[in-house]
Amino acid sequence: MPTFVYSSLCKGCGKCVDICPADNMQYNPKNRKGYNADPIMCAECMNCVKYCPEHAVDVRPYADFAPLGARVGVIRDTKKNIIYWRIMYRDGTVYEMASPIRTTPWGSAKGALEYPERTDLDSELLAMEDKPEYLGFPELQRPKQAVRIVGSIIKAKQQGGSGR
Amino acid sequence: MPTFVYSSLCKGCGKCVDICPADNMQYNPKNRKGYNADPIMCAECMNCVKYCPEHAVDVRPYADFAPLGARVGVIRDTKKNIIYWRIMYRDGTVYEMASPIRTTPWGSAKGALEYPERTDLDSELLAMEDKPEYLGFPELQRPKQAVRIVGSIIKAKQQGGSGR
Amino acid sequence: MSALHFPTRIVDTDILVIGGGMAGCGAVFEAKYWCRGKCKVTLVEKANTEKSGAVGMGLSACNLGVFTTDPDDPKPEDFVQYVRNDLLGTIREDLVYDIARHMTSTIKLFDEWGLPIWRDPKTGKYLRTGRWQHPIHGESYKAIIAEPCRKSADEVYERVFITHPLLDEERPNRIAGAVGFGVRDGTFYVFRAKAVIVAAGGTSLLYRPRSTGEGLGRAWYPTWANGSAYAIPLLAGAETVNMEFRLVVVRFKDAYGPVGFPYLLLKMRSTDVYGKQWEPLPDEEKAKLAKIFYDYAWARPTPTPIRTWVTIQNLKEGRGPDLMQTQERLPDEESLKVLFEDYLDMTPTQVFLWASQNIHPQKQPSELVPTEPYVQASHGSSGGMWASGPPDIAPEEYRWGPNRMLTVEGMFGAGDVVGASGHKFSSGSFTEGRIAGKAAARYVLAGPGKDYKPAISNDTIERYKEIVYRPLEWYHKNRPLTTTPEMPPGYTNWFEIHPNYLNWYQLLTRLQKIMDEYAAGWGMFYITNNYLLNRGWELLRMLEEDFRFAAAASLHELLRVWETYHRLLVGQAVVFSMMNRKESRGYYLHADYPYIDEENWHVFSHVRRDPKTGQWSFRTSPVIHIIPP
Amino acid sequence: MSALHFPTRIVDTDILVIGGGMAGCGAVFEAKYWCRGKCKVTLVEKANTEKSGAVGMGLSACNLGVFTTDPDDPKPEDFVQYVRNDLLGTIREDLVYDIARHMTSTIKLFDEWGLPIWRDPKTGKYLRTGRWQHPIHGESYKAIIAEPCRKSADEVYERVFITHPLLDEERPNRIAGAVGFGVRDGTFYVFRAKAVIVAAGGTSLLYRPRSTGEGLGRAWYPTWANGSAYAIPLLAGAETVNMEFRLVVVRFKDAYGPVGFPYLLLKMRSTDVYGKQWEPLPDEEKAKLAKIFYDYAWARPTPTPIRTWVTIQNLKEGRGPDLMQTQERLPDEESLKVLFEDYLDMTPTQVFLWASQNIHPQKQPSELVPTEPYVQASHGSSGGMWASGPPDIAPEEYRWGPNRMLTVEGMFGAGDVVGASGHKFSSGSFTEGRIAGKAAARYVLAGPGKDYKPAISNDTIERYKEIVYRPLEWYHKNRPLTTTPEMPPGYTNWFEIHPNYLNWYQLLTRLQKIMDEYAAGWGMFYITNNYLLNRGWELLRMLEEDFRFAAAASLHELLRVWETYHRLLVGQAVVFSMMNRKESRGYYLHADYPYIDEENWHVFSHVRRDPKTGQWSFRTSPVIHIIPP
Ligand SMILES: Cc1cc2c(cc1C)N(S(=O)(=O)O)[C@@H]1C(=O)NC(=O)N=C1N2C[C@H](O)[C@H](O)[C@H](O)COP(=O)(O)OP(=O)(O)OC[C@H]1O[C@@H](n2cnc3c(N)ncnc32)[C@H](O)[C@@H]1O
Ligand SMILES: Cc1cc2c(cc1C)N(S(=O)(=O)O)[C@@H]1C(=O)NC(=O)N=C1N2C[C@H](O)[C@H](O)[C@H](O)COP(=O)(O)OP(=O)(O)OC[C@H]1O[C@@H](n2cnc3c(N)ncnc32)[C@H](O)[C@@H]1O
Ligand SMILES: Nc1ncnc2c1ncn2[C@@H]1O[C@H](COP(=O)(O)O)[C@@H](O)[C@H]1O
Ligand SMILES: Nc1ncnc2c1ncn2[C@@H]1O[C@H](COP(=O)(O)O)[C@@H](O)[C@H]1O
Ligand SMILES: Nc1ncnc2c1ncn2[C@@H]1O[C@H](COP(=O)(O)O)[C@@H](O)[C@H]1O
Ligand code: SF4
Ligand code: SF4
Ligand code: SF4
Ligand code: SF4
Ligand code: NA
Repeated sequence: MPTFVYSSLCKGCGKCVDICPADNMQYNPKNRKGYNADPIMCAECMNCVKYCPEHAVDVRPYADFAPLGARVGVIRDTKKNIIYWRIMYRDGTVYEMASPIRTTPWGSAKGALEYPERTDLDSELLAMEDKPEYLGFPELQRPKQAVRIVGSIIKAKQQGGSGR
Repeated sequence: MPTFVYSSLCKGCGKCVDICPADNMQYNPKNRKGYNADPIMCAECMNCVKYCPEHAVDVRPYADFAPLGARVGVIRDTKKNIIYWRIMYRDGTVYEMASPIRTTPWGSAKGALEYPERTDLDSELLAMEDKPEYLGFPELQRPKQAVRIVGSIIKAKQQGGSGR
Repeated sequence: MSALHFPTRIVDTDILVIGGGMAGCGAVFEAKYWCRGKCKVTLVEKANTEKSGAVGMGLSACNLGVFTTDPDDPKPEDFVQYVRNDLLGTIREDLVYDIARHMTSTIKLFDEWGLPIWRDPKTGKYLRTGRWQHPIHGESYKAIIAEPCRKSADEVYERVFITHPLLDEERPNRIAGAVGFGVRDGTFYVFRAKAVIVAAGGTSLLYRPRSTGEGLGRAWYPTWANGSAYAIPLLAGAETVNMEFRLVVVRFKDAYGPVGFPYLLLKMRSTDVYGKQWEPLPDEEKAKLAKIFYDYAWARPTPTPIRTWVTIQNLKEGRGPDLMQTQERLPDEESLKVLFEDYLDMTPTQVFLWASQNIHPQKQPSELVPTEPYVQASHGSSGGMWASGPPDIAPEEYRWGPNRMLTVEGMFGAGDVVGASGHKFSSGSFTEGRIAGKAAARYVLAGPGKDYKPAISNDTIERYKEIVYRPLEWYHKNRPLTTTPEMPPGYTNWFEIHPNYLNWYQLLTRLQKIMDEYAAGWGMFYITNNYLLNRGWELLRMLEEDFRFAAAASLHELLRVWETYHRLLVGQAVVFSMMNRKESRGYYLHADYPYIDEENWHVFSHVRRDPKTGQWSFRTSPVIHIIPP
Repeated sequence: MSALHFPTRIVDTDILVIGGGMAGCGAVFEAKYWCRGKCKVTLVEKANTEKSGAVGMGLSACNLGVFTTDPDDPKPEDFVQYVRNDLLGTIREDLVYDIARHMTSTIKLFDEWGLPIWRDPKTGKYLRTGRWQHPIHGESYKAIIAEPCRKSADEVYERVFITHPLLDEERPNRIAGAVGFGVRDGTFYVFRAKAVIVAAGGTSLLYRPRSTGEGLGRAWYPTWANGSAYAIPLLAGAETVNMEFRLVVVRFKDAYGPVGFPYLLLKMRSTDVYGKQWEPLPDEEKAKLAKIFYDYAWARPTPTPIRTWVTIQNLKEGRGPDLMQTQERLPDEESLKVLFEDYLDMTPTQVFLWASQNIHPQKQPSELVPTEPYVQASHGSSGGMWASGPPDIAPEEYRWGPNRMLTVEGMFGAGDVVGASGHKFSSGSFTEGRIAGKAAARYVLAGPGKDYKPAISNDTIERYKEIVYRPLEWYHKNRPLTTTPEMPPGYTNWFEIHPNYLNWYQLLTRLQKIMDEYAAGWGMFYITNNYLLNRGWELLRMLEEDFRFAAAASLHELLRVWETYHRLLVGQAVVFSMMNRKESRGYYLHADYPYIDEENWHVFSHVRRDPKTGQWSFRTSPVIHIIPP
């Protein structure tokens, strides 16, 4: 579903341009509207559709394999943190779904400096891994019975007699 | 080599448009010049190149497999009835060739009505085939030992013993 | 832009020839030869007859030459035996024989008109590159043939594309004419005729091409071969024959230069990447292939489907690509130039590719590949339309009407149109056009067509007019809905995304992908099975439905939409035939029936689309051989 | 439009992170955690970090989850054994182990930040879809991860594309920074840094995709994954590992929806078209496969290359396509919606395709195909860059610098960049970013990077500026030569034919065709041989030369040109590796050496491009296993 923009709905805010990971969505200064300037690089990721405040962006599935006639509606509600989908089949069947997108308010995730400072720059422990519940183990894991086998592991297995 | 037109050379005569078997070459009324409007349907047949009186049309081989850098020159001389080619390799090697294109003057071929009329509408002989030198044989050929074999010819061969 | 803006022009004629290619030119010439002042012959051609059709870029040989009493020259029987083996048995020997026995007059006429046919300097006889072929300097082949054709026709309509046949409204299964539109000015044309000869060439770009991007056009058969040859008869309800037997030829990789000239004239050989020779095919390999192809594997020369099969297998098993060992047979610059000229006169891209990739054929080999499948009846394949045979030699079962009449009354075919009679090539197609031309003249002068008057209502004409221009109207009505910038005039927006329409390129890429993946294209290494064919059939149906939403921004795009629609019909006929032939005969492997089945399937397959309901049906009919084994 | 029009901006930093995807976000967070006020961390990202990279369209699982003391949870050893089998033996066990032992803290952080990870309602533990994976509601996965990353970075430059690394001019093989341009305003950026962490993701669209026309973008790995991950290190002279081991995954046909979720969570099975089950793979088939894959064929689960191989063979031999028997495991609408949601959160096209083709998964199966090859190091492949291992557990041979430093001094890698350590996926890539982030912080705070000052001359900066903008200048200089109509602003003329330049699309289609046909793409059913590889190598060289004539009409097209150039470099590394590995290990068959060769080729392959001469070289190094068999 490379995307396109309905002329009558677009207000030219540029949000679709801002979000598109592929740099496909562009702003046309002539008519002050967004448009998909590079549809063949569109991954149908739906970000421009989801981010457009005017619901002016829509998708039409890749014509090289998808017949016409299906319809997709999506609303990504960042207040309720739910995404709503409406899928209509070519044959008219409709499915509606809703899923959570996040468990915490937007903006609430902590940056590195908000986590307690540590001094063990020399250790192999990463941030928070001084705490066993973060590490998963009482201490940093290292191979319990380290070996050194150079080359084929299948051969080693056969020799060690621990084959399948 | 889908074709393109050099702006500085084209006089807008429309000959390329007239000859293109694919309807690719079009006339742009804005700048009164010819251009290839449908390069992906271009067969590199070279007709537009050959027919342009200004030598304004050129070719650049299909980029999906041909590296840049080769050059082609062609002149189709309908007075001398010779076609001249100049091929330059990407590595600079040059070949020049000339071949005849026709053994009679243009316009000289006779239409049907210029051939003697015949009355044997009922026969299987075509125009001029009343003459053995045109027919190739003294009379119209029919299978010498007609057979009637329904189905596999291999089986028939095996049964007839005339296999390989 | 409404259909009403375009004027309607009604043309009445006795004989309408659709397509002024090799067969069409032959048909016009011969029909007029017999019609004289008594019947009118009209040619309608989508391009410029001077350079239209498969010969539009020139050719380097008349691949079918003279048959004469001269002991050095072949006899029609020889040719039938060759074609029979080459096409794995299921051919119409009456049709093949018929062409051979009329070849000499065709070549003589070509010679007279000015085609530079190579001659033996000593004997003065036409040279041969193989058993059947005469080499030529063929850059202007088509232009030369067009000249007598144009002089012969009463009227010639060029740049007019026929979209639909017209059936008589009072007599079932009776052709009454055809409609189409002028590609330059949009005029709606209604041709009414007593006899219609369809000579509209073959089909390229039906399958996903190996080329990609801008190289889409690099097909062996030219881009403009769009399948009207079968679509027009199919829309009229005519029957096909062996449409599963699509053509897959070995060609130089990428540029798709043909291989007959190097093999036959220059006596080159090809090998796999390890240097093992595969063509000419060694006997021990023939013995192995005989397990799949039975006695056909032993035929000389090796049948084209088997030669192609070898190249496919080599590629598939990692020994490929086959390599044409050009350097072994190019001792001097003269011979190199002969090779170059061959391609410059026929497939210039081949030389451009060598030049672009710095490949010097006198020093190094060139790669070969099997092409994407084409549908055309004049080369090494047997798919096409089912035609009545010559009255004097055809078995009774093959004589339901005049020579080369299809299964629709008054509708004739020739050249790439007529199936189960391959290896006619350019010169044989011209000959077959002549055969059909004489048969049609006889039909309208002295046969059932004599007192016929086409019955076509104004309603019908208006309905077709609406249908034909709908893509233009649909486009202009819906275009402003989106913010996609408008293109410069006449330029296609290949990748426009619109909710309500599809352009021809989008429809075409869908068609090609379906055919490739479900109906044994190169992308599947020419394999299919029942599951794939059934699924492909469903997907083609949906594509057919989507044609309601076809859009055209210009008359040029309107041409492309209708060309693509014709290709779709050809695709449906191919898939429906493949679904029903329960063996593997042709250039593909049906995995559910992976062998030739001489016992049960040495038969013709026929499909038909009911023009009223659009339903497809299938039947088989017996192969009757008339030439001894 | 001249390079001089664009301003140059010089940015100095201690640590430069190139690419704000999963690994990049992890690197920024962790580096800053240790840097605090003492070193500066700068992120440069070509898109919008909120939705950039492979997770930009969302995901439905953290494919690598927690490792804990809980007996139900896996241990790092288990994971190494799994990855070792899955990638056919030649992996870096130190790197794989290292990721596993740090996974729990990553998942905990994700949870804290707000990622909806499914939990067992009874135990409260994270659910698993397989042995390693936790299902998530992942529509906003990337947006959630981007938040702490942005907060952590000292500076974030978005919509800036890095084109070239900068090497120190006084110290050989020492990274000094990178250059790139602002995609929105054209600013030329020069980053100078003590340490550079490359985290620029994987490579899609390197091979001809199965999709065509407007569907070009339908790759499994997203279109924007353009291979900078390898191109930037390669341009700096860093070594690769196992680049021949490209990734070919089984996906739903056309829409390319992944299969892990249906197999693992929904416990679906797949069959061929005759209903024979192939996944889970029956023992008798394993026994047959063991002839090619030895003991790897018996591993549980069946290694990804072998699962893919089965699908390839079924297709090749006419039993395909494999069919996911979805209808067997979708008893009610709820389960159907779980399936739909999985794809809507990750590959929406999958649902659109079902809807468009009227495929109801609760009633009928869906087709599977092997994809075109990708190059990326975080899934089931082992190709990538060669990185130094963790100081406490890596064998000495794998410790030439700090953890995750490549073979160029000061240049680190993480995620898709680092090879021979697959199956890290999104969460493992983040973890590896963190590992590299801490290592880089240590390097600039207390290691060899401490007193380093980049030496980059103004000449060099000006030279790169010219190089970077040349395609824009070249276009505008040459454009007026032809009559091709000018396009609306910002719109690409995909098929413009110009004698003096090629646009990115033309360069890309050439690259894809070469890779497909010569280096074992899907179009060759993943086969190649010495001949093909050598020829492909030559053709890539010519393509490289043609980049001199690359043209860009806009900054957007300039981005595409450079993305394509990076893909070319990846292609060269792949082909050079394939030319040199004399066995078949990975997702392809080298016909000259069609088996795994445990005796001679249980080794790593490395290629390197000399940054001065552009010459490529190859070497192997031993595989050292540290975890018992
Ligand atoms: C493309 C090509 C073809 C050949 C070859 C190489 C190449 C590169 N080689 S070698 O490789 O085999 O070696 C040959 C060779 O050297 N020698 C030879 O004799 N024949 C060769 N062919 C084959 C012959 O060309 C072929 O057999 C004949 O041309 C077939 O004749 P015909 O059946 O008449 O088809 P046509 O393409 O010539 O003419 C069709 C005409 O119909 C027009 N048309 C089509 N649809 C229409 C519509 N809807 N409305 C109006 N007009 C509508 C077309 O414009 C055209 O004029
Ligand atoms: C596309 C995709 C991916 C996955 C899946 C399904 C689909 C449809 N599936 S399942 O199918 O496997 O099941 C997964 C799943 O469910 N679970 C999972 O954990 N991982 C999955 N992946 C894999 C992961 O996504 C993958 O492993 C990681 O994302 C890899 O992380 P990293 O190595 O950081 O790559 P990235 O793509 O996230 O980020 C790269 C960044 O670099 C930027 N960039 C690139 N080049 C740059 C340049 N020159 N200059 C500046 N910036 C420049 C990019 O914009 C991006 O931000
Ligand atoms: N908007 C549409 N686009 C494409 N196909 C459609 C559309 N609506 C219906 N169809 C399909 O067209 C076929 C005929 O539908 P109808 O036009 O209703 O007779 C059915 O198979 C529908 O699935
Ligand atoms: N190797 C061959 N042996 C015999 N005939 C061939 C061979 N290759 C091509 N031909 C014939 O040469 C003509 C042109 O073939 P092509 O160039 O492949 O289209 C056709 O009649 C082919 O059947
Ligand atoms: N049939 C299977 N058996 C075991 N693991 C699988 C299977 N299919 C996919 N996976 C794993 O599931 C994850 C996602 O796979 P995929 O969806 O194919 O990208 C990866 O870890 C795969 O290795
Ligand atoms: S986000 Fe919506 S309203 Fe804003 S420019 Fe894009 S299409 Fe227009
Ligand atoms: S769907 Fe995604 S890739 Fe396509 S235009 Fe929208 S944001 Fe860009
Ligand atoms: S034939 Fe030549 S001069 Fe005439 S319009 Fe075409 S390009 Fe211009
Ligand atoms: S080369 Fe032939 S097909 Fe291409 S534009 Fe010119 S005349 Fe048309
Ligand atoms: Na394409």
